[in-house]
Amino acid sequence: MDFGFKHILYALLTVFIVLNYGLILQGIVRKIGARVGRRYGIRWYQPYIDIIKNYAKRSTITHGVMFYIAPVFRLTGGIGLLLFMPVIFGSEIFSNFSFAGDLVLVLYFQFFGVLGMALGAAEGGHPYSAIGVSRGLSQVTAFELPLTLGVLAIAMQYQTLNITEIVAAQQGGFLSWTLFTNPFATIAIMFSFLGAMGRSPFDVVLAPQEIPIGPPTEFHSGLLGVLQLNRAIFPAAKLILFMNLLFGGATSWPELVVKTFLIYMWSVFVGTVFPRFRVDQSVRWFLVVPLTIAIIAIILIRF
Amino acid sequence: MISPIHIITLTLGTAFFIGLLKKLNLNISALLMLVAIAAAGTISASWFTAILSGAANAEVFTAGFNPPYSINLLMGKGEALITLLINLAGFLGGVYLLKSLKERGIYTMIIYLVFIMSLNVIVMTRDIFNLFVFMEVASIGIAGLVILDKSSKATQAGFKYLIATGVIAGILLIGIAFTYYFAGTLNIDVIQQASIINFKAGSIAVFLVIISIILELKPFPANGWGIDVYEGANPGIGAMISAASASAMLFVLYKLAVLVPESFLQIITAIGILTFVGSNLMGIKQSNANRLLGYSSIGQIGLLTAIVGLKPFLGAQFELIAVSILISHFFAKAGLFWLSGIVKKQNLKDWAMLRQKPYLLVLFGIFIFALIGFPPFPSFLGKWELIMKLAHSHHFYILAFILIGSFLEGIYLFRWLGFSIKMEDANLPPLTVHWNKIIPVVLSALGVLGSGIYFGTITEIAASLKYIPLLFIALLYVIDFLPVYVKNTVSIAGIGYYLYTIYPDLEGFKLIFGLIFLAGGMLTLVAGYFKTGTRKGFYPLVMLMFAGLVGLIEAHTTFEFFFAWELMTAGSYFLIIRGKKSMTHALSYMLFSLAGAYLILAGFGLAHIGQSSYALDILASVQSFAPLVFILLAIGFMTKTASVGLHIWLPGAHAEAETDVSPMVSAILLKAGVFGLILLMLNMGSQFIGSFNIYYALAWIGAITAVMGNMMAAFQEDAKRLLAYSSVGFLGYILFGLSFMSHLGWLAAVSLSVVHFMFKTLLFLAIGGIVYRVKTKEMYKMGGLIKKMPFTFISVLMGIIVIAGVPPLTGFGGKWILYNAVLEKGWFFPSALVFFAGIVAFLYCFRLIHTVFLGQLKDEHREVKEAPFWLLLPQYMILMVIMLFSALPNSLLKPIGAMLAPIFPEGALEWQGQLAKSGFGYWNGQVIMYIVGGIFVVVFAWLWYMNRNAQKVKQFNIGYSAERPSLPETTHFAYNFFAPYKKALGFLVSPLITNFWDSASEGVHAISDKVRRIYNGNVQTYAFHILAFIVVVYLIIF
Amino acid sequence: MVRNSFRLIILVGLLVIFSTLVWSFNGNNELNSLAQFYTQQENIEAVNAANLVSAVVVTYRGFDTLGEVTILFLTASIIGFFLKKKLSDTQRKEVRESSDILVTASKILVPVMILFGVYVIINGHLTPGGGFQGGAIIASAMVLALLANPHMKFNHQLFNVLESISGVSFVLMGIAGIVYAGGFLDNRILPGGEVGTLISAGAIPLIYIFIGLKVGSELSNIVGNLQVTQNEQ
Amino acid sequence: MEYISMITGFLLVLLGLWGVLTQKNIIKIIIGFSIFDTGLHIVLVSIAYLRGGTAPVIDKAVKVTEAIEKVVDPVPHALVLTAIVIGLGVTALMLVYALKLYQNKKTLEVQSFNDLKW
Amino acid sequence: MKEDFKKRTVITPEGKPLEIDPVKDYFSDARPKVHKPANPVIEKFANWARANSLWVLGFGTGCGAIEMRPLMTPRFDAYRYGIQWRPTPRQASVFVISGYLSVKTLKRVVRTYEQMQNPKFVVGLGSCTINGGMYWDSYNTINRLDHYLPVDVYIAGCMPRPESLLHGFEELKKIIKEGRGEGANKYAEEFDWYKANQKKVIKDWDMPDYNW
Repeated sequence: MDFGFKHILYALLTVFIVLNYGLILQGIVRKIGARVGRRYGIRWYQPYIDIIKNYAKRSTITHGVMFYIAPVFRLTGGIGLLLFMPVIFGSEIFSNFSFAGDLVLVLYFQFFGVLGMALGAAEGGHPYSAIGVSRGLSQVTAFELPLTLGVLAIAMQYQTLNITEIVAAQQGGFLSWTLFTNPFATIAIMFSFLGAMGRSPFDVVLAPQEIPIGPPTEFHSGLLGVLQLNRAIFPAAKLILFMNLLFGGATSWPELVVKTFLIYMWSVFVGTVFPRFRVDQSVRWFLVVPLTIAIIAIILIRF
Repeated sequence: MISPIHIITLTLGTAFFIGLLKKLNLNISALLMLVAIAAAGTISASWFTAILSGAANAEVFTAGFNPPYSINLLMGKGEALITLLINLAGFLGGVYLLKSLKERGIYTMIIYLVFIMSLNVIVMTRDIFNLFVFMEVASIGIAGLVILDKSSKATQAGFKYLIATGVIAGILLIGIAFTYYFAGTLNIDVIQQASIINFKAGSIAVFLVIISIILELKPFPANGWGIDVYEGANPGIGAMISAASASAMLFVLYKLAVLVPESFLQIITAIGILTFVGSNLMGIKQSNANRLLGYSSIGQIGLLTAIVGLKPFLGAQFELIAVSILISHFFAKAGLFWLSGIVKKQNLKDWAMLRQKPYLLVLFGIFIFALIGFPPFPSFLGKWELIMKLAHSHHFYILAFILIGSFLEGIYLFRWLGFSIKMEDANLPPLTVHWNKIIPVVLSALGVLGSGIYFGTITEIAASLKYIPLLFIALLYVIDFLPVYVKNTVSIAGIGYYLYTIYPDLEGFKLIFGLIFLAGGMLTLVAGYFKTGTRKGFYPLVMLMFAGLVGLIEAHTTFEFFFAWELMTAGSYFLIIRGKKSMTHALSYMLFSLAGAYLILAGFGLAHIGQSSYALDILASVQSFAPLVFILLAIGFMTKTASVGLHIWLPGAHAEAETDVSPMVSAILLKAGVFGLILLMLNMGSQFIGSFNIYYALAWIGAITAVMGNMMAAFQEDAKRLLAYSSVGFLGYILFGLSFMSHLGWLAAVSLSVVHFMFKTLLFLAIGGIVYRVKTKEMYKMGGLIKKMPFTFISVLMGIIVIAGVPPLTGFGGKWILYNAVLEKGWFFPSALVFFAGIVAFLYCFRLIHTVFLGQLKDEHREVKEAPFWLLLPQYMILMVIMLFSALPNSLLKPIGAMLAPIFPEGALEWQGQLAKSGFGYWNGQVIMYIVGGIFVVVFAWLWYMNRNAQKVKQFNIGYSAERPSLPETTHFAYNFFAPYKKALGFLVSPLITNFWDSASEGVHAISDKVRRIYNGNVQTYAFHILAFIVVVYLIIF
Repeated sequence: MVRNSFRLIILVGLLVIFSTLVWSFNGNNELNSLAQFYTQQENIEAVNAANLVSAVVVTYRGFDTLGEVTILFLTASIIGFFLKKKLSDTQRKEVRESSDILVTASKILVPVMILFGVYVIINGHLTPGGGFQGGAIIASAMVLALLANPHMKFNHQLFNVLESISGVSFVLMGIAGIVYAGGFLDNRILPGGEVGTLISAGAIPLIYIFIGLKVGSELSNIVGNLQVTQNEQ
Repeated sequence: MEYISMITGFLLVLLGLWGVLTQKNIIKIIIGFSIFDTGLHIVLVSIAYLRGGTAPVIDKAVKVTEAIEKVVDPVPHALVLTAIVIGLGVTALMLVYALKLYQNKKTLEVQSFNDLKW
Repeated sequence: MKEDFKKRTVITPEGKPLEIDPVKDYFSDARPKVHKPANPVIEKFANWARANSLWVLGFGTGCGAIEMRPLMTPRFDAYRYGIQWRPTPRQASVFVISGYLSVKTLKRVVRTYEQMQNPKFVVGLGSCTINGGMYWDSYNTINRLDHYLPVDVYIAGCMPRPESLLHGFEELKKIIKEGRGEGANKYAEEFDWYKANQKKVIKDWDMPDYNW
């Protein structure tokens, strides 16, 4: 597929939609969390206000070049992840740059932002940032293993690494979703998904009271604004990824909204019920429960 | 031509004659002595050259009657050579001992002369009783020479020697008497015809003769007396016993071997092997230099004894094998004993004194390498041929034992060498060297070098070797006094020119690895410009390693390959040991390399069974034991790729090496193992044991290596060690990829090899530059260096992005191909480990960059400067290549793919411009680069515009819970960075393998210590050993 | 006890080896070919030595004899070197005087013994005996003289010169054999004479004289050296 | 005759070796060695024996012509002569060594001379 | 702690001695700057956002902090007004001085305040921040907060109830929306005066003058 100017426009459109969706999702989820706690909760558009406020801050300090670049890395990672996936199945407009690479690219591109953020956070010189990064990376290595195995099982199942093809294979009724055709892989991946979303019980990385929100502790003003944009885009992109892999993708925006919302609710529910794990606990947990399930998935696929 | 008898008349006559001179003039007597020996040597030499050029053997009849009625002497090729050696040793030893002899008076010169004379006769005589007589002369001569120093120890040793040889001589006499009774003659040739071995008593008589000769060669375990002599005697005398006397006795054994049936020869072989292994085993525990040399001597003689026993199987190569090993032993052992006399200290650790005179160290190194059998020394050829022949004749146990024995020898010799190069020498006295002591050592070093090259030129198999690189090394050695920049330029030019000349011949893998080795070598050498001074001894060693590496590329035969392999090992050993605190690491590197080399040798040997050529492609048509050949060679190569279990040498060796050596030994040297594996797999294809695919095991090994390496790297505090473990891990990926035996697997492996070369050079140079500036390797002692070394930071940043395999940089390509390969192949569980390893790589990548560059700058580093320009230059050259490969991935992958296409036609990537397509997915590196770059630039520009007025603050301006940080040390979170991770998974990196090797080493030492207790120093025990040896061997034979 | 039983076992093992040899030893009913050659008439007459053992020792196996002589020479040298002390150290202790009987008898016997030794040497090629035996007898005479007179000091210088000269002469005669006769140590450089007469057997008597001189002086030297050391105790 | 001497010789050899192996005093060890040596010489001479033979000396009893039938083998005699001299040399040397050892340590116990070992 | 801020001499890797003045070397010595409001239209919009996104620093300086907790509970639920708590001063925009302020805490408060980004707002909670309240004659408590920091809103009471707090925040919002929340600029303009006041009460001044 050729790379044309229209792709940039399409990409901007996707980013715009997903950004708004992500922000609203964020607001709504927080609202839901509040309602569960019998609070009224924030206004659904509060994330917008927060971002605007942060950009409206007049002063900024900088700890150095990497500190400056880190949010850029982070946002690039988020947007890139989104753009390397077909967002809406069958839509040329919302397939964006998925012709540039396949599932492997997407899996690895997640780390682009993570690494950049870690670097910037560390440049701040704040020990809490470094502690947060240490925890974060440790946890990533743990949940990435069952995730990888699950993805391999899926790729093996569909004999392709092309996300579009994976989605295509799941068309034709919800029974042909990976969720039902390959339940073990789905379970393993969905467990890993919990880690990937970084919500409780795997939120020791941020631990606001212990290491004031960990890696981004020194970020503020516009820098924080960029990170907030990413916090809208990145989880949404991840949701889209998991939706594509496991739940048949989406052929239209409403379908996408419904599916991703429900997937997000999975992590919200777990996070609401379970308290926080220590890092070593979560590492062990990922390497015991989801990994075992992933291995079962592989065995089932292979034999 | 002068009759050989005059060797005897001259020496003996002179001996008698200088008795007349007595106190007249010691100088004249000494001169006469040397002249007589020199004359004798000249006679031997003239005969040797004459016989070599076709003259007939010379026979000397005494008393005017023909043999067998009178005693006759024979001067054949062997006799001429051995007498030449004896007289050479005699002359050099005479020069060496000149002072002692003069001090002790004329008697000692007489004894010395008579001793040399008797050895000549022993070699030449064809009459067994005459042999007995002159053996006694030699024994008594040694008994006299041992006490040259008149020390108490020497006296005890001499007494033991006398009793032992007395008993042996008695047994010999009984044997001779009955041989005479049964055969009716004393002449060896006639006895041979009399075939008395056809009945039991006759064979017992011959047995007694032979066993006595063997006992004179000090077989294990009946050799305590001999070792005590080596220890107690003046080293000059030790040299004579070890070099001259042993050569003579060996020749006697060879001479008499015609008398015995083949079953005897087998026993001789067994005894020889037992001696070789046994005495080398005991040598491990020795700390006394002379005694150690004694064990080593006895071991070598044991090997030669075994070779004599193996003569029927060695065929036409027997002479080459025996002579080359003998000559190596001869020169090296004599030289070592003489060196020992110069050093005067007996404790091995005190040999650090040698450093005071670097040329002595060079000599010492030459001797050690000659003994172990490194090229270009003669024993290398000998060992090669020996192993080949043994494999050919299916003597696998012997082959194994010889290799084990050689390895054991390597342990203590290289430890010793390490001591002398690296041991603390603070309290050692100054070393004084007299001309007469140094000349023989130098000459024997030249002798062993020269003979090695001579053997190389006359041997068919070695004729194709290229010596030009070696000459270049010699040139570098000559100009060693010049400053670094001159030598560096010469070296780079040399490599460049060589690459230019061989470039047209390179293709395929050879091209890729040739470029890694040579172009990579030039690149890392560029970094060498940052050094000042002369950097003595560095460049010849570097070139030695590169010569070996290029030899691997150019090799067409297994022999050439092994030759190059050993050169490379030798060069890299010295490079590694140049580092600080690298004594033990260099030793373990050497031992693993040695073991690996021996496995390779054995593998080549087995591969060669039933083949007539030595070409490398015989591996493709191995006749028998193919899986075994494969496993041996693979393990051999894996010692270099540092796969799990064989990796323990690597971290220390790489971490302690010098700044610009680390990339050489890590980024380049390890690829030699990869290249070996590729050659092996290319030629041998898939291998199965039963129905089990060996490659599956390799995949597991690769995967486990990757996880262990990366996990270990994540827990290191030492930056260079971290990089070293990262190499271990990365080589695990490569092995994993290779084990797939598919297009994609190999594509991944080869491209990862190239990439690994690039980023590891980059990182080692970068970290080296930092270490050079901050003088520590502990990462937690650094921090915040980004402000001081921004350029280094950028290269490390790029390096770790490549390691981590994060798109858009080129490291991702390898990962992507690996995924596709896995899906195609279906080995999921090892693959899972590999992917896990890939993620663990993030941990150490981040740690490396965070703890060094980010966080808090330390007090002492506030004025640190950027790394030297010459270290940065190669980094940025590599960086440019990395960016090129990242933006245009097919510039790297397409040629490799094309190269692999004929080997693995199926499953190749399909290229559409920069878009790669596999059966499963697709990847367009260029577009990714553009997209990511585009987004990045846009976001960056926006952010920069937004925050253009940002206030720059300093490192303690952080929101620190309303407090302010006090010290950078306590504010920089770096030590034990992944503590929670260690808590969770630390058990995976418990040093099981290190413990295994440690306990293996302790076990060997313990056995060594137990075994050597049999030598309790009591002469009666020794006599008992001798008699028991006879009885036991008798019982075995009859 | 355990150690000794091991030793016993090994010696029993040796006994087994030796008994096999003895078992197969049948004695000789006729000479083997080598001995027959030596005892053939023409060969006896070629060497012309009545004492066939001497013929073998000095002619056929002359080279062995050279080695033998060398051994003695070597031993003497080693002892000379080994026991050598600086002159200042050689302080003599009082030794007990020898008995009158010994002194008296030695005065008579020593010359007779030397004479006998010379006789044995000179007749080595005719009757049992020869250079070694004669030399040993002469040395015994020296021992006797020494016993009789512990203070006696040998003239080592003289012995050394004798030793060396006779050694060199032996070697030179051997070389002469190459030049003038069939080979090294061929004693036919002198006319053979007739079997059984004193002047016969070529150079054998001459060689025996050198050997005798050498052996005598060497053994005397050894004894003398030992005596010196003994006195130092 | 020859059997007796040969067996005697071998017994002496073993006896001598026993002495060498078991005696603690160096002088006794040397004596043992001498016995061993003597035994060897006897064995050597026994080999030469020709049944009914006489000494290999040409004199009135043995004519030149009949030497080949009458005399015993002269070779072992020559050999034994050499062996004796060698034995003498070795023994002398041993004694000198013993002397020196005694001077060094003032003892002749063989166990005390094991400074060199292992 | 104090010791660590004295000058010290270290040895560089090259072996040369190097004098370190931690206060100078490790802390930025740039004065706070005045950031003038931008274009009025944009500023109006920005002020609306600022007012509706009050990020309160989670720093309880005194006993009044206990009254802030109920704001997070379902009963009062300050979140619905856009009020949230942030753990780091870098990201917070509202600093609530909750009750009495001891001199020792003042040091931390000053430091924290200076680390917040412009625009930033200070809420004095309780009588103690106004006139010292029941601690008016304490030896180690300050009496008037606005001598040390520019206060935007005072909430009187001892203790003020959460309802009062909510009211106070509403007042603050009004102030911000009207563009009067320029405390940060005021602090920068009269920096010397504030600093002098601070130094007057903080006897052992052992930190840099400018806390970024």
